[in-house]
Amino acid sequence: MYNNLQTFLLLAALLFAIGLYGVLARRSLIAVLISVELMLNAASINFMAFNRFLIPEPAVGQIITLFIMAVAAAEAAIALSIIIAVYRKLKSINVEHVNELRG
Amino acid sequence: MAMQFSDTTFLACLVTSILPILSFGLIMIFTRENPKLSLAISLTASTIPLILAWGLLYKYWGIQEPLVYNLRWLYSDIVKIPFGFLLDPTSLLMLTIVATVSWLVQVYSIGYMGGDPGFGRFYAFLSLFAFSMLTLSISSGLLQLYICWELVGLASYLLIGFWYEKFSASEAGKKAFVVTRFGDVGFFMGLAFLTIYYGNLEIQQVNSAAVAQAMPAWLITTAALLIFCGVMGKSAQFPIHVWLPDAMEGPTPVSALLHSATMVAAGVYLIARIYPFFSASPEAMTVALAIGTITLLLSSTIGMVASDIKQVWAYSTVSQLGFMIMGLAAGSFFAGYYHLTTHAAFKALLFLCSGVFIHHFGTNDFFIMAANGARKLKIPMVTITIAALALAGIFPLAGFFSKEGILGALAHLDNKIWLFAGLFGAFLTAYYSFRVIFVMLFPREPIFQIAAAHSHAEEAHGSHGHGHGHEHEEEHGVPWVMNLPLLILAFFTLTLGFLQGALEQFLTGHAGHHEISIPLLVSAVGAALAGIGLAWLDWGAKNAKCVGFLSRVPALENFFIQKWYMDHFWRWFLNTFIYGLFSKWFTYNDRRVVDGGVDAVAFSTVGSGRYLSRYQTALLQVNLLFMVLVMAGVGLYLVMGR
Amino acid sequence: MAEHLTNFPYLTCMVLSPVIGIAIILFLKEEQKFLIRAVSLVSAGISLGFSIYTFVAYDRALGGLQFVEKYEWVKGFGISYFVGVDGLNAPLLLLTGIVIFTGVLTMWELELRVKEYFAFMLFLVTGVFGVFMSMDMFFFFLFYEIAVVPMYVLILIWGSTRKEYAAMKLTLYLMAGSGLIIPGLLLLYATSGLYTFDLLKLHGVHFSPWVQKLTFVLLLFGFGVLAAMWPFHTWSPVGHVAAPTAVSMLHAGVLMKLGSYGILRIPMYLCPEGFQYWSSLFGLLAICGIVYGVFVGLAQTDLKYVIGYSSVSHMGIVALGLATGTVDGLNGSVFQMFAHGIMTALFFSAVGYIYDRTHTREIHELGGFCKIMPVASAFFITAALCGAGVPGFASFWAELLVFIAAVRVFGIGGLIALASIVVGALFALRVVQNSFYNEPNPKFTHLEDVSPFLGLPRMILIATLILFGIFPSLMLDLIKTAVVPFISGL
Amino acid sequence: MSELFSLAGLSFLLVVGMTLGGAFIAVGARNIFHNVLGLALSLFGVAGIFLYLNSPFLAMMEILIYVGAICIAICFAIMLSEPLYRPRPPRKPIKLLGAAVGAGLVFVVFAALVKKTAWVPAAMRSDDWSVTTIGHYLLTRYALIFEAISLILLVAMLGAIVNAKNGRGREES
Amino acid sequence: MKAVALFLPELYFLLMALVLFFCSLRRQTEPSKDFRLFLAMSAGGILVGALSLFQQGSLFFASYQVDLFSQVFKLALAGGVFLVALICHRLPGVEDRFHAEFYLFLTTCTVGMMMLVSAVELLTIYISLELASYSLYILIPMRQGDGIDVEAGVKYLFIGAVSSCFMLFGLSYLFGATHSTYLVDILPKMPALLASPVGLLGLILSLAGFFFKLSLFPIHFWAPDVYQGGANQLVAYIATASKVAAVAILLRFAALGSSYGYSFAQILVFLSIVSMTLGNLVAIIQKDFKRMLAYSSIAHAGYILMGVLTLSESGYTSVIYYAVAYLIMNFTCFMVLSEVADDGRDLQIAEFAGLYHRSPLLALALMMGLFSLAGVPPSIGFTGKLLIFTSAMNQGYFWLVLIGAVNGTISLYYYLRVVYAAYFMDPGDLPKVVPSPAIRWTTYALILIIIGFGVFPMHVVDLARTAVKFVLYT
Repeated sequence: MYNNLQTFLLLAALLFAIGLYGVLARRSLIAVLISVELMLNAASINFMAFNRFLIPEPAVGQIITLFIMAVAAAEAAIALSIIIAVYRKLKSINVEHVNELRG
Repeated sequence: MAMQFSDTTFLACLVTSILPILSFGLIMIFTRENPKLSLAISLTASTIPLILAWGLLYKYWGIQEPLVYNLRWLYSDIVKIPFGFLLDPTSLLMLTIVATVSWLVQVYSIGYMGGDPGFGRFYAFLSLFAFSMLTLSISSGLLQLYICWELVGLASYLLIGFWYEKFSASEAGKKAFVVTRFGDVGFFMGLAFLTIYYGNLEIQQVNSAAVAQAMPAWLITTAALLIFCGVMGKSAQFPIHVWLPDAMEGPTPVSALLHSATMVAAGVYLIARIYPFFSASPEAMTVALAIGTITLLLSSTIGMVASDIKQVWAYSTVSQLGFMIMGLAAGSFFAGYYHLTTHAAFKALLFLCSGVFIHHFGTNDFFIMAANGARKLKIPMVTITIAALALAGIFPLAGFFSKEGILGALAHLDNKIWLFAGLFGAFLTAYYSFRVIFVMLFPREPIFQIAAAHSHAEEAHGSHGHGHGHEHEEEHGVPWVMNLPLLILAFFTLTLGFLQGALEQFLTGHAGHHEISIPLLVSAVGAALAGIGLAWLDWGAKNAKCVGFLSRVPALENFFIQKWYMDHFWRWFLNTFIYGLFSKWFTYNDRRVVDGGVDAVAFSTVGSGRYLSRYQTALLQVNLLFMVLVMAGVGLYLVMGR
Repeated sequence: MAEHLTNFPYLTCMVLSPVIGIAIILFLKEEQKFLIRAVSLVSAGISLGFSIYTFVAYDRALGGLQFVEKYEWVKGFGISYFVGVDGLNAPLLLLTGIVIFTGVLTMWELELRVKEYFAFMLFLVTGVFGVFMSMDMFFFFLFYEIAVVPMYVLILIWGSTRKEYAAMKLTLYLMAGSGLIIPGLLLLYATSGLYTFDLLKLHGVHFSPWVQKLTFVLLLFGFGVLAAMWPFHTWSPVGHVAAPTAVSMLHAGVLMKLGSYGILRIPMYLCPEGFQYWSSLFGLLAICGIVYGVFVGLAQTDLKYVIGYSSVSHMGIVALGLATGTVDGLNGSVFQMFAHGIMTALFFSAVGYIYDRTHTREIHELGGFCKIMPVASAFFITAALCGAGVPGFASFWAELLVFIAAVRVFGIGGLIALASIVVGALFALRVVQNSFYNEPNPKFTHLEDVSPFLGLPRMILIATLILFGIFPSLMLDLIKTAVVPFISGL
Repeated sequence: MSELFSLAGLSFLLVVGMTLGGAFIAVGARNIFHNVLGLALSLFGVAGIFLYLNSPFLAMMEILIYVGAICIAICFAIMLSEPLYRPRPPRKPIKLLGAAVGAGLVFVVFAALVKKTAWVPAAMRSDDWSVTTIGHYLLTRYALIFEAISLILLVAMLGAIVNAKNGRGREES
Repeated sequence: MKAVALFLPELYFLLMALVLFFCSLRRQTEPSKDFRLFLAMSAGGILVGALSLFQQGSLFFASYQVDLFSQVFKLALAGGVFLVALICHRLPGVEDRFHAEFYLFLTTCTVGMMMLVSAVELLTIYISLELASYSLYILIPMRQGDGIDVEAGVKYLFIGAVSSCFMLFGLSYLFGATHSTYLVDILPKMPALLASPVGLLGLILSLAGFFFKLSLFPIHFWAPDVYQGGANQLVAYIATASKVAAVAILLRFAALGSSYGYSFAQILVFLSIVSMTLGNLVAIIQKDFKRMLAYSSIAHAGYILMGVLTLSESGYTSVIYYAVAYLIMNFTCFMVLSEVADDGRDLQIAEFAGLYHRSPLLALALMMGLFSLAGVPPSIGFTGKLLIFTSAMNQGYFWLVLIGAVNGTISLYYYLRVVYAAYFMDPGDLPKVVPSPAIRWTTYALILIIIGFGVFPMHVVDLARTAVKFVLYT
């Protein structure tokens, strides 16, 4: 089972779906960010799985994953700073309270 | 083509045709404000054609082979319109008639229109008319004829509406133009059919082709009937005769020129012009005969009850035109055409005489004229009586011979009903014309009462028949420029009758050998005399009650006074169909349906924008969900579809 | 069609003259009104001169496309700058020259935002000239749009009566028409396999029937919008009413011809089978337009609306002539484009003068204007008579040819259209009677008549109408040189 | 099936369970701290999966970067922002349903894709899994990206500072 | 040294970022100094871009391709930055003390985009894209405002994050199916994937990231909010330069789908149609000028995609032309916007009232820009649009062209509303606008370019045509 590519791909898809659900459903901006991290991880798993089973050079997938992590870190930093800015301005981090722009 | 320009006959035709239009242009552009100069230009431009026309008539008296000259005017593909002249007896005679009458009218108008602010304009329009009518009479092709025909209509419109400040005048002009246009469209359709299915509109060739049966019969009948529509319009035949009586709103010389002698005769002339073609279709001839007859009777009856002198002559014109058409349709080319000729003389005379009275008394109502002493104007009174006698068909005046000719032609027909109708018409004609004459010549006591009543009514309406009453000229009597044309026309009225044989020789190429039908002669003269006698009993006799015999049947009299309700019919037709139904409905449709549809598209575009903007919610996650769903949809399509 | 190159760029000069005029005007100050007018007049005059020259110098015996200039433009897309004169566009170039020249003279008294006005007007004219002379579909369309868009500005600033609505409606409507034109043109371009916009080259291609049918109907409706073809005409009365005088002149006089010329030049030229397929629909719409225009015009009370609807009707005649697809019909149609252009320019310029003085265009509020301003009235009455199809004016010949062709091709339909000219006469005379005849309205009796200077442009127009009315061959022989090969190529 | 009950199999199940369970907690729990803990749990699971995918190095990095850095950062952010005692409005079932449908559809698409595709391994596969190679690649083939990522991180830091300062500065003024 | 020459524009902008970074470290704020520095350096950027226009080569182990295609876009980007720099002379939307940072992030974003247009390897593409995005994420909440800036920032961030997750997933599938991260290696393997959906789906998912940049349906939701919420100068940048980069990478990437023919194109056809229709329809009812332009950019994304999906030389050529055209005409509108909104506020369309009286030149520029966007000749927008339509028609997309053309009409409606406001509405007591000489000359230049390159497009088209040869491998 764990030698089967499809297991990992499905796992990643499931993780992605869970993350997506979080993004779509959660009200706290921080929870949304957490969900985004899950989705990024799902993508990492995908890359790693392909790397493990299909790819000629195994280093490539690892490096990609590594970079995704770094990007995720940067993204988290930026997102958190913006979330804090939101909180300071709107006194809330509920995404449903961020509702000025429409139409 | 260069050859043509060295040909004197051609040049004469060209000058005859072109000079008046040049005069029109010159006057309209430059000398409109200067009466004297305008008059000079216009008179020059009508005298030269007069001389040339008589010269041509003289030169080509007895001509056998027609002369044709053509210039290239507009040559498209099928449609080829040359500008050309066709000289044959038919056209030469018409040319002379037109040139003469229009010259006379121009001379007469010097007096009649003197002092009018639009004097220059008047002469310009007369010149335009002269151009169109002269060119019409010598046109070599039917399309050229049609064009002149339209221009005649235009000139008529302008001249009728000459006193445009007057509502009735402008209305009458519009009516004349539109109603004749109605017929002209038929004319044009006929020409279109001929163009398309025959291809050549040279009058000569159309005629000979019809005679030689080179055209299919259906085409001849269709085209002839359609062209006859034009004739009905221009020659004021039932049921579109209604414009002509109204056209009397124009100055009287105009009535004399256009609406009695020349323009309205154009229709009859057209039939004469393409007589071989016309007569190739028996159906068309029958229709023309019927319409001519109806017109004759209808308008004669109306003439019996009118009190406006110009109206009487107008209806008389209508009826005589019907009579001419009867003559032509009965198969006698000469009879119809000859009546046209004589009618031109005596009817122009009638109008010009009436014009003198109108000018003098400032009213159109002959009862008022009579009461004011019309008989004191000697020359006009004499000439008008001569003309009336001619109109009634009394020997030896011109009308007698021509009428006799037509009745003779009618007598040749199998169905005698046409003959009786013609005789009845002659009776009526004599009655109404002498009604006028007797009233004016021997005003009796009741006349003064009627006149008083009429003048009250006129004042109540606030209108004067003339609109330009020149009462101040009363002491001057009648100027000679007005008398001269009367005398000349009276001369023709007296003499034309004796030229019958010569004219017939000229026109038809063979001498008239009339076996004089005594019963016919007797009945014709008898009908005329009966009419005059009845008129004497009703109006002229010492103790006449001065009411028409018709008053015993008030319903009928009223029917005639209301002009057979034809005006009402057309007014109703216009209001109900043209304005009420089509115009209104189309306008509604335009605003609501067509434009509304366009606006609806625009509004729905904006509306859909408003609707779609609701998907751009302020909630991040709803937007994200939408986006994810679309992506998933695309994904599903790709995954499942393959 | 034979092409005859020229050694002097007459056409380019004709189209560039207004552009240079604009450039100069842009450097002038708003206050230098006289200079601005003079510059526009001169640049319009130069164009007029060139258009007269090409009209006169066109070698009728030689035929074909003359004064040709041709340069590669964007090679990769097969676009070239290709202009030329033949019998179809020579009259229209002349028309444009005359109308713009008289248009500038007509607006001589304008005081409001003079600089922009003349700049925009010259801009529009550039487009019109360009469309008429282009033999390359790309440039054709480019100029077409150039001609259409300034209308928005011109109506909005100098217009009257519901101008915002009218300007927006007109612009959007015409642009919607372009929305149909682009796919049509590009379909031809793409399916030809030549990847060229050159009309003459495309003419050599035999397009498959469905392409022809599709393209023809697209272009028919696309150009039909500008030609005020029924039922796409509703912008036209509204727009004419709102537009200032000279713009109405240009618009009804010239711009609407772009539509009908477009139909003639592109879809009919390139898609003969499409034309065969749709010609009865085309004819039907044209007949509807003719009949509809006169009846609706009969019910209008605003002078400009009346003229607007008469334009609908007269443009219907143009379309009818095209729809017949015969030499006579096309001759008449092109002739009618010219004649109607001049006539309607005269109409609008006469009405414009009266409106400027009285500030009303209600037929019933006017009255007796023949007494008050005889010259101005004479202009209007002349136009009205011309519109009623009286012989002696250029449009008579055109209508004659078109109707004969229409009766031949469409039978009853042609007869119906023909019959409607009775109503047309009623329609024209009704206006003349109500506004110009009868008793003068005392409110307006103090007004002055047209001065000789302002009368000049109108006189030019009348003179043109009469010149070609009396000598139609001057025009027709030229048109024929193009129409006869055109029809034989169908 | 036997492999499932081997040690490796059981521990794999454990890892997957951690991943998914953690993920469920991360998106499902109502307390934001539980979410963070769930995320950490899930990330540990992912690290385990990386182990199964032959990359202990990456597993380590995962724990270091994600669990070590990101989760802590999130905790700080939570503390800086919304107070936890604030009453939470009730959930909206429609929204949750929508989210579930969206996520579910995406999962269906991916799952179908995975199932339908014939995944073909490369013909020639190297078995060089050493960290050395990764390092080597990072400095050669991926040198540009290596630089770029540093720029990204710099930008992120600067940006975080600017945004944070921005907020405070405004509050003071 | 050759490598340095090839990498020159990026290096230059990196250097510029460094300088600006040091500026941001200064203790006292000197906004005007920052501005002048930024302006001068961005002007130098154009020079550098022009100098390296005809460089050609490959860097970093073939993951970085320098060719005419990329250099054209880099030049356009440098030009875009310079233009944006021009209107930063007043930057009221951002606090004075952050001006240096503002410029810094603009520069880093530009660096990211320059890398993006040259990147030919999946990871490089991803990282460059993120670099560009992150800089923008930060820039948006930097605006002084009443809360809509952070709202826009949050929305931008999360929509971007989700779309880049999708993109990453798509990239992973491509990676797995083709075993490579190099576009040149992936391309020949794409035909082998025809049987399974992975190639196509992977490609479409990967494109999601670029769609996001291009604000194409369905990833367009950020655009109106960000346009409205961001500082005017920043939005000018997002609307012009960032679009250009997205177009470049979209062209490069979409070429991968050429072996799929219509089955690939039909998805794009769908997106293109929906995008332009939706954008145009919703733009009609907008009252905020920037928001309207946002919807117009959604519509324009549809037009651009129309050229992309032809996957043909002429289509690509016209897209390049149109991208440059779009940069110029859209920038013209934003320039007028930022000049009129001198205190950095959002501008309602009604606030353009009487602009003709307040500043005739800007009114003219606005009209030219809007007409060009609407595709009215003689303008660069008209020519571009017509070229795109032509190439789409050449590939047989008749209905697409028809819908596009009808959309052009709809779009004219809302552009005309702005023109109407500027020219025909009463200015009331709105103040006069006096543009600085620099802006005046820029305006002249822009008008000249809009008309000049519209009427004489051949040089740009020829350049684009040559450039296209480097991306369209087929």
